[in-house]
Amino acid sequence: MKVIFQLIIKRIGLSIITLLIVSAVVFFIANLLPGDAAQEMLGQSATPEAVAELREAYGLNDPPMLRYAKWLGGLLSGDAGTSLANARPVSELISSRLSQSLMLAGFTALLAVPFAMVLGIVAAMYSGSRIDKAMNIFTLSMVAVPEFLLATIFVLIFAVELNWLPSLSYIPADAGVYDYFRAFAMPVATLCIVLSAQMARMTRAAVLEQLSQPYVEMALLKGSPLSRAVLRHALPNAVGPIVNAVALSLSYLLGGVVIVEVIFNYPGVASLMVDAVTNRDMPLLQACAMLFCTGYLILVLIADISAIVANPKLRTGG
Amino acid sequence: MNVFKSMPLSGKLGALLVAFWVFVAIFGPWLAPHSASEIVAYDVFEPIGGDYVLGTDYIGRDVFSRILDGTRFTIFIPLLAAALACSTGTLIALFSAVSGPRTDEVISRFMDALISIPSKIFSLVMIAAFGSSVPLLLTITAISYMPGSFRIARALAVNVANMDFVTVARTRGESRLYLAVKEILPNILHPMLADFGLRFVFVVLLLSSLSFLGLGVQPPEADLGSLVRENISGLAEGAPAVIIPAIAIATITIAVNLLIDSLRGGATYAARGK
Amino acid sequence: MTNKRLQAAAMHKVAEQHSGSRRALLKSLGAAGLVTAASGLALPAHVLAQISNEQPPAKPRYGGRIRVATNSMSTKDTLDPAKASLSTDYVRIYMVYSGLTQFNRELGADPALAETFESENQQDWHIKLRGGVTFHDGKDLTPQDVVYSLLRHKDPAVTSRAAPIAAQFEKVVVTGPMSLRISLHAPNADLPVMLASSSFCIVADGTTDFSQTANGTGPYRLKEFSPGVRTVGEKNPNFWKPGKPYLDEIELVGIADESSRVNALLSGDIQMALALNPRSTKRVRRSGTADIMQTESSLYTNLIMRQDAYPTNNPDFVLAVKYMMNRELIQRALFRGYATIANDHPVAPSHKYYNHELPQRPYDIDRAKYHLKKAGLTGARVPVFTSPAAEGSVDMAALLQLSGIETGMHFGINRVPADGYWSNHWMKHPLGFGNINPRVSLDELFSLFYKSDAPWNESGWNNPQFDQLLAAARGEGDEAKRKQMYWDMQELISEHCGVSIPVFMNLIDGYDKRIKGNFPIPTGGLMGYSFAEYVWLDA
Amino acid sequence: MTAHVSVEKLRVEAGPQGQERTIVHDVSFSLERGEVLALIGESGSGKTTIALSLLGYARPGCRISGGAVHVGEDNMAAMNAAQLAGVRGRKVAYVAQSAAAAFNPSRRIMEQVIESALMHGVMSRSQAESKAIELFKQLSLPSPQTIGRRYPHEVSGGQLQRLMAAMALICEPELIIFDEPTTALDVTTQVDVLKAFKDVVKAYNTTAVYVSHDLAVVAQIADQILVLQNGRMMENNPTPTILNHAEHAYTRQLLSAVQDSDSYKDNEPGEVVIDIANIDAGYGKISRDGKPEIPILSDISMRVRRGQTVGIIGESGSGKSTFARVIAGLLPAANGSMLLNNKELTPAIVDRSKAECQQIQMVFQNADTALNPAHKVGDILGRPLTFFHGLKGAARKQRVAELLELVKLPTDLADRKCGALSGGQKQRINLARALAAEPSVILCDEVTSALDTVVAAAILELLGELQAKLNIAIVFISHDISTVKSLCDEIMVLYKGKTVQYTSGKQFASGPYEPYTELLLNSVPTLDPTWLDSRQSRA
Repeated sequence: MKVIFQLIIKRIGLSIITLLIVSAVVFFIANLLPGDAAQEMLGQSATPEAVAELREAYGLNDPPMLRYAKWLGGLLSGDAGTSLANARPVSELISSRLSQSLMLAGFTALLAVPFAMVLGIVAAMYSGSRIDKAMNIFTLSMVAVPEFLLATIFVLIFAVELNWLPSLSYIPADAGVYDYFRAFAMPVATLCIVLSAQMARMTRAAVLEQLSQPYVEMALLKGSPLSRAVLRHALPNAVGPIVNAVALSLSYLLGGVVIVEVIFNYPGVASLMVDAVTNRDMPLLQACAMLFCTGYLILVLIADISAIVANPKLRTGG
Repeated sequence: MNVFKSMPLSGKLGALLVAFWVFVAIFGPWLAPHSASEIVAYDVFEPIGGDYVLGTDYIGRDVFSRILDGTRFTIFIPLLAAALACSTGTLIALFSAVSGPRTDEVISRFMDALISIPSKIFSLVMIAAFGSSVPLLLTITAISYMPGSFRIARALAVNVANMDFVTVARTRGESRLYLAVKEILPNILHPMLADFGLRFVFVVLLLSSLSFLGLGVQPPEADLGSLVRENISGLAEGAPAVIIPAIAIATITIAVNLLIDSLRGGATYAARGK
Repeated sequence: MTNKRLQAAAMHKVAEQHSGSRRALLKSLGAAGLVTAASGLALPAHVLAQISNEQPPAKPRYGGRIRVATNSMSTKDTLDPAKASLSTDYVRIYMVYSGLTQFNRELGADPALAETFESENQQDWHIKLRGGVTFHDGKDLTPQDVVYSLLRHKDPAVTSRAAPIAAQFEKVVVTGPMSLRISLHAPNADLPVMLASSSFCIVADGTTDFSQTANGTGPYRLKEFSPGVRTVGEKNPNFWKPGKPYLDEIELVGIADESSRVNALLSGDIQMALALNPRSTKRVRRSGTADIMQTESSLYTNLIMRQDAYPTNNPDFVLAVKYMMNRELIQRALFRGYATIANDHPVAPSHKYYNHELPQRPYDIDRAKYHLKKAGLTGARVPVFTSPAAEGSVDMAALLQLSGIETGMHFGINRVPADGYWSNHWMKHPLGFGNINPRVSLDELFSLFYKSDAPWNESGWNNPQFDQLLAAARGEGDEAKRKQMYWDMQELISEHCGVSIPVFMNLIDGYDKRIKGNFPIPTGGLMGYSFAEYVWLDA
Repeated sequence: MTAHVSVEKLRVEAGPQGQERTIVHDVSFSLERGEVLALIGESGSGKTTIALSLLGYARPGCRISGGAVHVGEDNMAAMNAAQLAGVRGRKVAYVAQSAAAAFNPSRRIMEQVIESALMHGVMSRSQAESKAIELFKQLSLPSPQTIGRRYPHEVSGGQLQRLMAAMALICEPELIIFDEPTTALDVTTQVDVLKAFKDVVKAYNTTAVYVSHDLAVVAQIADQILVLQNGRMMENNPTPTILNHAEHAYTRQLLSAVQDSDSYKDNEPGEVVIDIANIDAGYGKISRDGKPEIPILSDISMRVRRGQTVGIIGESGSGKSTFARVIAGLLPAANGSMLLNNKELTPAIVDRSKAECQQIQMVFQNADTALNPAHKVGDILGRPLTFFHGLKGAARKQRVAELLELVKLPTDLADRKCGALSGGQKQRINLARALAAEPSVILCDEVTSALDTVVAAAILELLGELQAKLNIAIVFISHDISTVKSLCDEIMVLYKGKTVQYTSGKQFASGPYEPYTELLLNSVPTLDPTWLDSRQSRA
């Protein structure tokens, strides 16, 4: 456990550096954007005077470095700032959306990870066989369809034609299990298909690599059937690379799901960030970027910790 | 040709399909019976086999011509972008692998930072800032997938850097550049080729995602993803204008992967980026 | 054509709804020469004392909950009438607030919170407020609320979208327990119409925080508001229009993706949808459960040729481009007939001041060639900026490019994202597209977009003759002369201004067939965004 | 009495369908119950393939294509997967070459040891665990009660190898296959492990097949020996016959490679090339008194003269390879001094001049990893020529050919990549590359330990010739005491990072020895079959 604790401490330190880099990069590229929050706020009816006044009010006339420093100072004192677009605290805007995003991500992960693992393991067990080839084509076909098309096909079939599911993912206030199922079925299915293929291929590769290890041969020579050799012996040792691939895939579930959020009108953080870009809402944009980066780092950390937990050699610090 | 003969059936199929699409990408614009932007029919979303081979699109343009014209974007942008992403990612990874732990750490953290910025939002910002153009799309997609390439290449390069033959070169007093380019690089080229295939698919998909957000190639030109997107309202009636480009994308990505899988003998590959 | 049939059907439906007493009243008023329907409203103010839309003929059903989708939502969503800038905002504002006046289907203004709206000189307006109106929090409506609501637009800190219009207010003062006076810097007969816009809806005196709450006098009380997610309104039982509204609850959402909006409508997840694509109408009508409502409007997407930049400042170039516009094709292919051909000026044929003697400019490549040659620009390459932000502009540009090739020049299409288009590209390139929402008054339209010093003089057009005509028309009492002046102005724009307007686009809304009580109001989709107080849900 | 194990005309093929090559040709042998057969041969001789076929197993890409493999009643070559799974581990068990790789790193030892017993349902978990503990005791494992709770990486290599024997014995199988079970072990450990194996096999009256390349080891344990070369049987005879009256020339060759020679070297000492004094080295922070946090080497001194070979001997973990890295500058020494040709040599390679780098060349143990598989032989040898001596084009080509001749390889090898070369050829190239630099000292780190006996002998011979011809100094690092004894002018024995004994080769041949040196010398098996039984167990 000491190893994990040390790892976490070290990672937190490095994460701060990474987050700083992200904030600087995002601030830099966002500064390339033409226009600013004042112009976007006033839109088509902007007069130069009004823009100038609003700009002053938003503090947009400060030099970029000063604005960055101010923002950073605020963040360090626990204040993520106020959205320029609607004057609400950024933390409040994000927290309501974050729970939604996490819910979508959670359901997707719950479904996609086991699905992908089963696909990958079966393909690895029968590597080179027809099953393996069929799975290869199947997983490739899954990634080969643009997700907006996939989502639209689902909507047409299950919402418009069959009327089984709602085309929009709204969760009523007094939602029961069934409501959740209905609301999440299609977005989760879409994302599962988008993500599983990659994870399945990685799982296959990782398991296959372990299958060539002498201890698997040993297990077979001890009289273990292939399935047991794979599940009991190879799989625990493939956990490291698998969780890594899973973590990378899942990190997509925070910021990468814009399209699913748009099509199912799901209020998640990805579309919040798109709004932030559109409105030139820098505090919100920065906060979203920080959030995604943190999410990514946490996932990678979880992956590394699971790899350590799964590997007694790393676990005991040997 | 020997390579082709030694391939498994799936590889041959992949190679043939890739060859077909590359042919379309190169000669498509000349083969198109109509101009890609010309409105040829009043009826929209015409089915296959009418006056127009693959029907008409959402404003009555010839779908066949638009596919012939648009394939080159779906082939060449991803091809170049994936090549750029893999080559720069690999080069930076090589540099990182032969540099000291501190430089390596800084580069790795920077790449982590880049990975964590969602590629679609990055594209949105960049296109809003600079306006969409083929070179910019290339740059964006290349930057988006470079850190992933870097991760893989670095993992491979660090492994190779610990091999005895690199140590031998070190004891000879060779420069870092020599170690990176002459000793390590040739040994990670093959797995990076596999990574390249994967990244090609990612770029194809990112491009179609961008077209969904209205950020794709400049109209009236359209890559295959944009064709799917602009005709999506024809999906309900099963219009070939949306189905055929979707099938084209699928066959391209599957073919590239089958080809590359067979080139590396169906071997495994290392972790992937985003 | 199907579209004609549809229009006829729509008109028929509307006629049904407006038969009976209300229709008769309007007719009698019209006969008395007091109502100027579908116009720039220069009507005597006392007419506004009449309440229109009082009793819909069909028996409305009470109760029910609907979900309505507009075409956008973001964190910029607002509850502040002064900040409302997108259709979602307009709908939300009209749901919660009421104005002094409100638009009717004939493009005029009916009195709302104002019981009477009178002026002798069109400069000083006397307003008597309706009695017994209460805000959602129970407070009574007072003239002070109106004064506050109007004058806050002049406060720069409010960053009002209507600030340019509010600049006309010289003074707004309380003149009695239920009356007030608005004094303008100069006469403006269109004030009652202008005040019907959502920006000038009435808020309670002293309200500064609009981030979570909205205290209005409108048909629905705010139940939930999450910017970029949803707005829920629940029936206001104390609404000042007796018997209204009908629904218990309205949930307002934004679905940016049009095909998702259509799918949601067809799958019954939403009951009304704003802004459908003409291409979707076939599907919607075929569904059996939903239908479309078409609103003829003067919304247009125009090509802007800046007069301060080369080569667009060349009059022959401008004419050449105008002849290159294949209007029929645009109307037919891009809008599937849901558009009206325009003649390079912003007045729609349905407008009473529409100059129908001005010959329609044809699609004429030969003449375009002639003018292009005259301008010495044959073979030129000119970039044209388009964006999804200006509806239809991307495809229009593609068609223009084709005509260009025939004519002998190359338009390089530069599509830029909708994001930031209005602040960063609109009017900033020699050749680019704009998109202008319907304006009720021609005076307002011309003053905002075509006068030499207009704030959004898109092409930078400077025509002293036009400016003089505009000023004269505003003060002209004689209807025939005024009409002639507006005719002349249309001709000037069509011949000389650096904008080309190919078509006016019809607004298409989708609705569940159980939705009743809806009719087009030409200021915008979803009944000029004010459907909330009118519609009910049939069993 | 019928044979317990009989193999008849066993044929194994490898490669994809249509391109098979036969890797085992019609091998036949038979064993009585309790007999031990040794399969001996070089790598690629098919010995492991034959052993595995006794389990009905062929590695991926191979298959048993002919013959019969009878164990008791069963023909292993004709069983299906389920039948085989029922027999393996219960009736026939396997002890793999590298226990470190054959134990699953992520599961506790006990789990793995008793797995086959549980799988086959021959006993309950508690029965199996007590049986395992009993076996641990029999195999002289330390703390037999608790060792099963550890993970594989937590016990030493020798212990793992014995644990693996326990794993094989848990079901008391009729036949055990030992596949080079001691090859990866240090000599001192090997003795104990061998002894444990021998005792246990005897105790359970188990039939055993012992695969090895080391005749001396085999002599201790086998009743009969089968000599293999290229998948064919050379000779199959009882052990004493093989040892004393070998029929086949190849067998005699093997025997002679093991024969301990009493020769030693005593070259004329030249001038000192490298002078190392009081070196400390290790990892981690270096404390103020110059000791590293994790010390590997402490206070090592050594002097190498031109034309001389200094041997460094020690077991794994003694720090002998680290010493080579310190001299090469790959691991900078923490303190102490190094002189190269009487000039101060900086500890870290990055601070050394090209000339200094050129003077010291290193040859690594494993030619597979020491040669870049992506490069051609010509480039591997040519690079130091260009780098140090600026040779290019034809001159370089010429010199590469000379180097290849020097290490007795055909010159046309220059155009081939090294992937397809044999182990011996690779090691020669490895050596030639070091010579290409024309160094004054070559550091040879276990250069023969990955090679088969006969090949290793040839390499050593070459090394001697080269030294005589080129008059270079060699530091020869090895765990094989007999090789060092015959090759080196001076010998240093390392134990846990310290010098145990440092003496001339002449003295080393006769003694006296330090106790640890004595132990090392006595642990090397001889061809005398009674040697093992005469040794006292250390454990």
